Amino acid sequence: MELNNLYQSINLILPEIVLSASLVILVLADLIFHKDKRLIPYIAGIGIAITGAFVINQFGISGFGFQSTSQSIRNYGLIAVDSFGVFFKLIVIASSILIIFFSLSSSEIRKIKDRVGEYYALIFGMILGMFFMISATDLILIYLSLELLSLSSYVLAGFTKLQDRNSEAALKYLLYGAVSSGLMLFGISLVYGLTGSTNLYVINSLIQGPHVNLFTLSLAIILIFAGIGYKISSAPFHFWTPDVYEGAPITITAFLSVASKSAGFALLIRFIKTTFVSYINDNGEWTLINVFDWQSVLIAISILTMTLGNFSALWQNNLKRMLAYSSIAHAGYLLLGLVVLTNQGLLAILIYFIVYLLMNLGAFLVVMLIANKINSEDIDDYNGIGYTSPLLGVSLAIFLISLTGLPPTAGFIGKLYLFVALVDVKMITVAVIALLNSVVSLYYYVRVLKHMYLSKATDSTPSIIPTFGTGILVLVLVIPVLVFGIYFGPLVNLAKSCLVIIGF
Amino acid sequence: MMGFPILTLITFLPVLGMIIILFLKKEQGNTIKYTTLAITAIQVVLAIILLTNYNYSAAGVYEERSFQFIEKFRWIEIGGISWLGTVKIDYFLGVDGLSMPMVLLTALISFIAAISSLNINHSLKGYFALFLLLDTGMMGVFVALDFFLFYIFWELMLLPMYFLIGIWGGPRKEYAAIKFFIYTLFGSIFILLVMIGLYFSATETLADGTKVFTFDLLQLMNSGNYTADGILSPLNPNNLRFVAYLALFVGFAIKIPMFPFHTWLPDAHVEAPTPISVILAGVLLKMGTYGILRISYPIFPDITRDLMWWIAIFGMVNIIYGAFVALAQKDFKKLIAYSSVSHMGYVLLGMASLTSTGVNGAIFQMFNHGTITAMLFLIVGVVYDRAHTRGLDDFGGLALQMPAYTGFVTVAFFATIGLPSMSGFISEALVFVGAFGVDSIRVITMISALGILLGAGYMLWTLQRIFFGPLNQKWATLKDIDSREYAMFIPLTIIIIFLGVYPSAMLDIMNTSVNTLVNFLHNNFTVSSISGL
Amino acid sequence: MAQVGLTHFLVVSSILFSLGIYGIITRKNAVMVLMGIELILNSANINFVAFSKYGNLGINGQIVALFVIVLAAAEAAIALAIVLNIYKTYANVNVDEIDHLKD
Amino acid sequence: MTESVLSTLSLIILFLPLLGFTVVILLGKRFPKLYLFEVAILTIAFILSVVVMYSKLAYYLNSDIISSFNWITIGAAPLAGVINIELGIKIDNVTVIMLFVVNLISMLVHIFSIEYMHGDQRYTRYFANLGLFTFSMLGIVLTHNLLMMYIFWELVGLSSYLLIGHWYEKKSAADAAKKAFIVNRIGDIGMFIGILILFTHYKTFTFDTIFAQISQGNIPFNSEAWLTAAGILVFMGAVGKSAQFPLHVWLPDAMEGPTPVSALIHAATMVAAGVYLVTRIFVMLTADAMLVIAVVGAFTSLVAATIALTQNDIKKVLAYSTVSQLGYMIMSLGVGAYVFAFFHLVTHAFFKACLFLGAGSVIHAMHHEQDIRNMGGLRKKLPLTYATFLISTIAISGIPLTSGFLSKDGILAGTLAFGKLTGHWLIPIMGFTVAAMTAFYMFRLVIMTFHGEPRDHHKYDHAHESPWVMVGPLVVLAALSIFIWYTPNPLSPDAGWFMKEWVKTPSTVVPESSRFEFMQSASHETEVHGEVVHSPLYTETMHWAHYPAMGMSILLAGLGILFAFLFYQWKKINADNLATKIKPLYNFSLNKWYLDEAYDATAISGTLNFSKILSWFDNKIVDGAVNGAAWLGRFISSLSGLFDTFVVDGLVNFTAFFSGFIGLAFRKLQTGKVQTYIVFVVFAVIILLLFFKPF
Repeated sequence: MELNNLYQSINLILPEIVLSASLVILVLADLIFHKDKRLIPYIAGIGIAITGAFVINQFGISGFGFQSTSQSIRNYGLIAVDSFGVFFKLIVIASSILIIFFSLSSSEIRKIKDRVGEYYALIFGMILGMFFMISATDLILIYLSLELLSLSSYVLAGFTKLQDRNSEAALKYLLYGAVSSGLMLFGISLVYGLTGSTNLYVINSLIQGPHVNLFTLSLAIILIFAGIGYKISSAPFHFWTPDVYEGAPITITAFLSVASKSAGFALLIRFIKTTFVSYINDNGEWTLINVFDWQSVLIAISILTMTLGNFSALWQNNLKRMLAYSSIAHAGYLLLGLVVLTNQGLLAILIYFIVYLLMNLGAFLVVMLIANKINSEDIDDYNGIGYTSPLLGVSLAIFLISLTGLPPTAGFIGKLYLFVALVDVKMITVAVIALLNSVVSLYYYVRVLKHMYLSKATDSTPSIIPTFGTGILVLVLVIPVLVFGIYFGPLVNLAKSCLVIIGF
Repeated sequence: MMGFPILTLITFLPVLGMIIILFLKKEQGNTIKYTTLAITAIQVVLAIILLTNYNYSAAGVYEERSFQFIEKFRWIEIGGISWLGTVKIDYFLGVDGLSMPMVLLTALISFIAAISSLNINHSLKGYFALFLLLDTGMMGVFVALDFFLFYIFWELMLLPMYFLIGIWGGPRKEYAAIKFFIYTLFGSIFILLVMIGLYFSATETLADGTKVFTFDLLQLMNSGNYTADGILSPLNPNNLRFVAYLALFVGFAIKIPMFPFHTWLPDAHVEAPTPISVILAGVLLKMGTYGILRISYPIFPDITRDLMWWIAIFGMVNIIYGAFVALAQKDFKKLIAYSSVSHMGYVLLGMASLTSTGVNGAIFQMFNHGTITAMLFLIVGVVYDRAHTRGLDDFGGLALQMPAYTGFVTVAFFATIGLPSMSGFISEALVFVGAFGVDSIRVITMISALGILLGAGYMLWTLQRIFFGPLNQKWATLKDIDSREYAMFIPLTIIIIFLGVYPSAMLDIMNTSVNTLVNFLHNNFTVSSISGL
Repeated sequence: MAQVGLTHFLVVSSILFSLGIYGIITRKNAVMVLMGIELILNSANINFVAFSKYGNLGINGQIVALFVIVLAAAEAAIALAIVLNIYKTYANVNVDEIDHLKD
Repeated sequence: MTESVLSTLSLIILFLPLLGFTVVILLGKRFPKLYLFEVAILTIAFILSVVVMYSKLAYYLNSDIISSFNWITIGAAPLAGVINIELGIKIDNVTVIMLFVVNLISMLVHIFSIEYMHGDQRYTRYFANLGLFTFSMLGIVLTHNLLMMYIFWELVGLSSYLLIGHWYEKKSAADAAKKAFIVNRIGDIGMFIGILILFTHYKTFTFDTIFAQISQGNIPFNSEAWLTAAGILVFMGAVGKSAQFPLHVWLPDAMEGPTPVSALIHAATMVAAGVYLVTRIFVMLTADAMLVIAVVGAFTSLVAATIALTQNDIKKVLAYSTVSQLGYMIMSLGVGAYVFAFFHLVTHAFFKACLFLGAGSVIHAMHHEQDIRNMGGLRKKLPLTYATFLISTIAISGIPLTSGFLSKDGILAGTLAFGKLTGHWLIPIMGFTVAAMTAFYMFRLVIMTFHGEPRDHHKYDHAHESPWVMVGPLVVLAALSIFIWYTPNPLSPDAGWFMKEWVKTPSTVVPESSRFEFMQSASHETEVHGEVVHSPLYTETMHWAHYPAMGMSILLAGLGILFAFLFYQWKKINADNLATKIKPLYNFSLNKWYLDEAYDATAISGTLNFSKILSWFDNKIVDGAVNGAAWLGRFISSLSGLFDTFVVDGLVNFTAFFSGFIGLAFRKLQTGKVQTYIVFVVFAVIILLLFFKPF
């Protein structure tokens, strides 16, 4: 390949390079200041900040990196940089920064301060994996980035080793993840066999041809979907989620539930759109290549996911676990945006992700702050906590309401756009099912409120006054949730500007 | 018309109060109470200012220029992309004859409820903050002219209500609260769906001539704005307007509450603290019927015309059924709750008639029921505060012990029965006159008239069981009402009697709009008016 | 004697795949489960190599296989570390006894 | 004095009592003397009403004075045309006479009460309520439209409720009050619907407008059936208020109220309102309607009379005689004898008020003893009361030289004529029977109360004549029961100014096809100075009927009196033996035809049970069904249970109701064994493949 191509490809992956660099720096720093590691988090923060700067810098740029010149007439590369990718990278960046702040105030992480260097290094590994997942357009890179992400998260899931449940979570996550990625890899190999290429664009053009063994192809697709489905924890590939979320340190749980989910969605969307969409008309409706009935699969999967998530969440007593199920349910809602196979659905997904980032991280943050004090996430320990610690109580209430999707919170806007997308393509039934689902979800969210406010506070109820920093952190998440509920113009505009997926 | 944004003020003033309260210390109980009182009082003053500047001859209903105190500016605008037109949502407030009475009612009832809240004794801060938030929600629903805005306000009341019942309520408060919550949410989901459906069915032409989808209620009332293929567009041969209407109607009917969706009401009332029952019965129930008048009727006149007979039937069922069930109650508050069910039936009946008299009566009945039932719940509150029981058979002879109280009770009860010279009579009479004038529902009306008898039955029976007969010595120590309670009862009594003697004071406010509305209902969305496009 | 063709490779790889799944599902010992995973990965590798050879697709396949092998190694390393950790806490590595996290 | 002055005066008369009520009810607690203010107000009102009556009859004999205003303006309503609801008053001869009667009796009762109610713990409240009642009654009298009629109709209902229940600490009193109001409501619903029919068609409530429309042949929904219906329905109001069968049951119970109240409301004025209402709508009554009214009236009077025969409570007897007399008036309206009906209304008002106040005086003297079996011989102790009571009794029995004779005789003649013209002979027969019974039970009352030997000596010895404030009114009323005020000729009222000048049968407006042919309409050129005489046939039939009726009524009344004396004075026949001989009949009468029991058994308990069933239905089915339309009911309940119980129980409940598997299955899936999860994954892949394989 020519150097200039390589050179401009380097330009395109500057954020990733920064990430890798800061990863190395972190490791070194870990070695250097092995006495006092107070600096490490700030280094990490700076690293992410710089990355963020480069990502923002990528706005408007679009192009392929690492185009293969060999025997291929088309020059599609391994990675694609486009506003869609940038959007998700920003989501990841935002959540990463928040996670770093979380970690600073998390007692779990404070307990392991001597290994904090590795902790952040691994987080950077995850971020790097996500970045590549988001922009990968080649099955191999997809697989590699997915593994990179997974491997780091396996370790992090069991990182603290404070309780037995940590290592158990790690093991489950590992085995489950390894198997799914194994299946995915096998699927990839089949695709490679059928088409002779691993590049999504090439595959797209090849499967439009007549002579493809559709059965093998769908098997391959389903296997690959198993891999992705496990990342976005959509039923029936979600089983690891509750156990791991409950077992992992809460910061990592939060990170998994937002960042890696978003990366997974970015991957899924890009995979489907670049590989299977043949044509997009002016109304933004996608026409699929007639090899695989994505729509029905997605409808089935999404309804199954949200129903299962909501109904299982109903009788959870551990808040972390309940939030795990609720995040499964939200994966279901998010899939609705893909079900409709229109740009409007895509728009809805993007909007929902911003909202989801805020409210889900917020919920986890409050749970964490409370757990710091009473180190339990059991709902019965929340009785009357709304009175003893008003700020946390009210904020958690707001986050949960937003997760339910009631106005005037951002959650409502997210749901609204999803339903708008559904109604627009006249999928009324699906919309109704989804709405009823959100009624069900109301129960377990409200149940928390009930414990916080309607049950009397006992003398054992702790009164938690957050430190100035954490207080700010909470507000940073609460205020947008409310503001976007009332004034969501900028939100939507941002999302609208990020719909471009290169290639069409 | 004053340029001053008075509607915004009257709507969001409580939020301001809420913020103030949130900054107050927990210990400053009285400050909190009197802040709330002041806020609601100012609201009343603002309402009166509205009334004094109100133009009685402006119709409103469907034409924007004849709405009053309009405040309209672009709230959310999202630049267009070819395949998804500009999304625009207006912040659009205004009042006409349909909403003006409700605004007055809301201000009044909130004020009364605030007075009655003065004896709330635990976790005041939260209570009054939520109280004021609720107030904003209610006021907003009545002044919003944009469906989206309307929906936001509609949902806004949900949570405060949930907590107000759930935290300050009676023994089975959790059950009642969650039940209220679920029912209302269930209803509002249908409203949401219809809202989205309408959004995609009608476009509004902006100043620059571009057509955009719209949530603007007034635009949705214009059959000319509908697109050819919108799922709720009358032009679309296989549209879903009928289904949508039913969905919307159920959404509102749950709030009314209309049989068979009424069962949340008794529980909610019995468990809620007195001031909240007052607001619940005084204002919240009206939102259902108001929603139907403001949204279902003018946006779906065609379906409305087809279904008026059914609405009348449901009205009748509400009246008779509610009355009968009330007759069997042993709990004072439950009895009042069911009497509300019965009396909201009159509103339905009046609306179903689609005649000026009927609709006038319906709206007037909404107002009167607001004041009268508020008074009834206050009455229950008074006796419950003192005796800590509501069992109808636990009392007897209270008239000897609490004469002044009994005086007010008599007024309220006879107002409920629909005694002439009290406001209730006029509205019920108008409802009957209107409904009776329509051939198709004349028989229904006659049957409904039984409600008058049953009403007298359970009310007088209650009066006798609690107040007459020999004094039950257990209550020989009860105090008669104090100044706070006088302050709640006297204004209501005056209003009830004043409107009974001089109903035009209220009827003239709504008359023009109602006539316009009825005209609109009969002449729009007809085959001709649509094919004429 | 018959020429060894693509089919044979595919048969082998699918047998390996199935064995891998079987091992993962049935084995109690975590290490054995990991081996099952290795089997799956290698079945995929065989596919890659076979396809690239018989499909005249250049060397892409082989390169992929190399990637995978490396990755498998890394995965194994992490996996064993975690298993060790498990052994420390539970004093055994029976996957079906490690089920404290559940509903 | 001009018409406007007249109407202003009458408005003042109307609102004076309201003023009295308001002032006394609000300030009564602080200033106990305020009852005097109330009495004063009534006196003024009375004087004014005399003035009004005089000037009306003197200057505007044949013209009606109407003044009205727009109350509610709907304006030009779509599809309905202009709707404006107006209130107003109409002053014609009937009105002013009623004004006089009401104010007079009301004033007398006020005065009487000063002594009678002395020392009552709610003394001022009592006078306030009297004021409220007078106001409402005057409203009925003055109104020129149906709506206002209905309004004041309800208001008298209210005031009667308050007055009957004046001693509400007595359960019986409270019950009676409730009963009165509710039973009246039944009639009122009919009246209301009747009014609705008329309004829906004519878009007005005003009598004259409606009648004018009808006379032009514009009848409701263009069907005479509806016209009849309207008439009968409005009449139902009268059935309730004037205690006609089958709604008469409230009146006897209403005697729980203070006796002066019974005199004012339940004898003289309010119960007469029903009759007054029928006179108001008389002109729009079709033949069928009139027949119904006649029958109802006649039957009522018979029923009541038979019951009165055996009652032993002095007030109960009077109550039933009132019902009976009201039946008379209604009947007489039914047979078209409009003038006599109104005439009897007036005369009856006076002597019945007198009787009640007399009874009050007796009860007062006997320290609230009401059972006539414990009285007797009181004429020595209470000479004046006795005298007045006797005069009124003679009057009600219809003995010549009394007002009662004149009016009653007229009514009987009317029924007789009616029988002859239409062949409905049953009505006159009932009428005459009642006449006899009336005489009998009234004299039974007199004899048992005043004659013979005292039965309860203790009470007797303490009895003494009441003071003048009480006796005065008696004397006035008794005096008014003499014929001379009404006509110079004691045998025929026709000569009297009352009949000749003041009150005249108005011309019916009902279409030819649906009215008795003897009823005349204005269209016929037989008008004599404004009055519309009946058709010649009717007039001569009346003349034919006059003397037979007179003779028979005198004869029957005489017989009645004779038997009364035989039974109770001279003890020639032993009443008790007779009673035991005809035990069933006796009990039937004594127990008021078992009507109350019947109602309790059917209507009342029926309603209550039905309501109980419905409320059960509401709790179990509706709540259950709507909530549980999709398991929601149990869902909510068990959720709220779930919240409070530990998760295990909650889980049990949950899986129990949650249509089995969903919850259960989901839970079972999450085994915690990673290998199981992987199995699921593999299966998921296979299933997906099977479902979505492209062929």
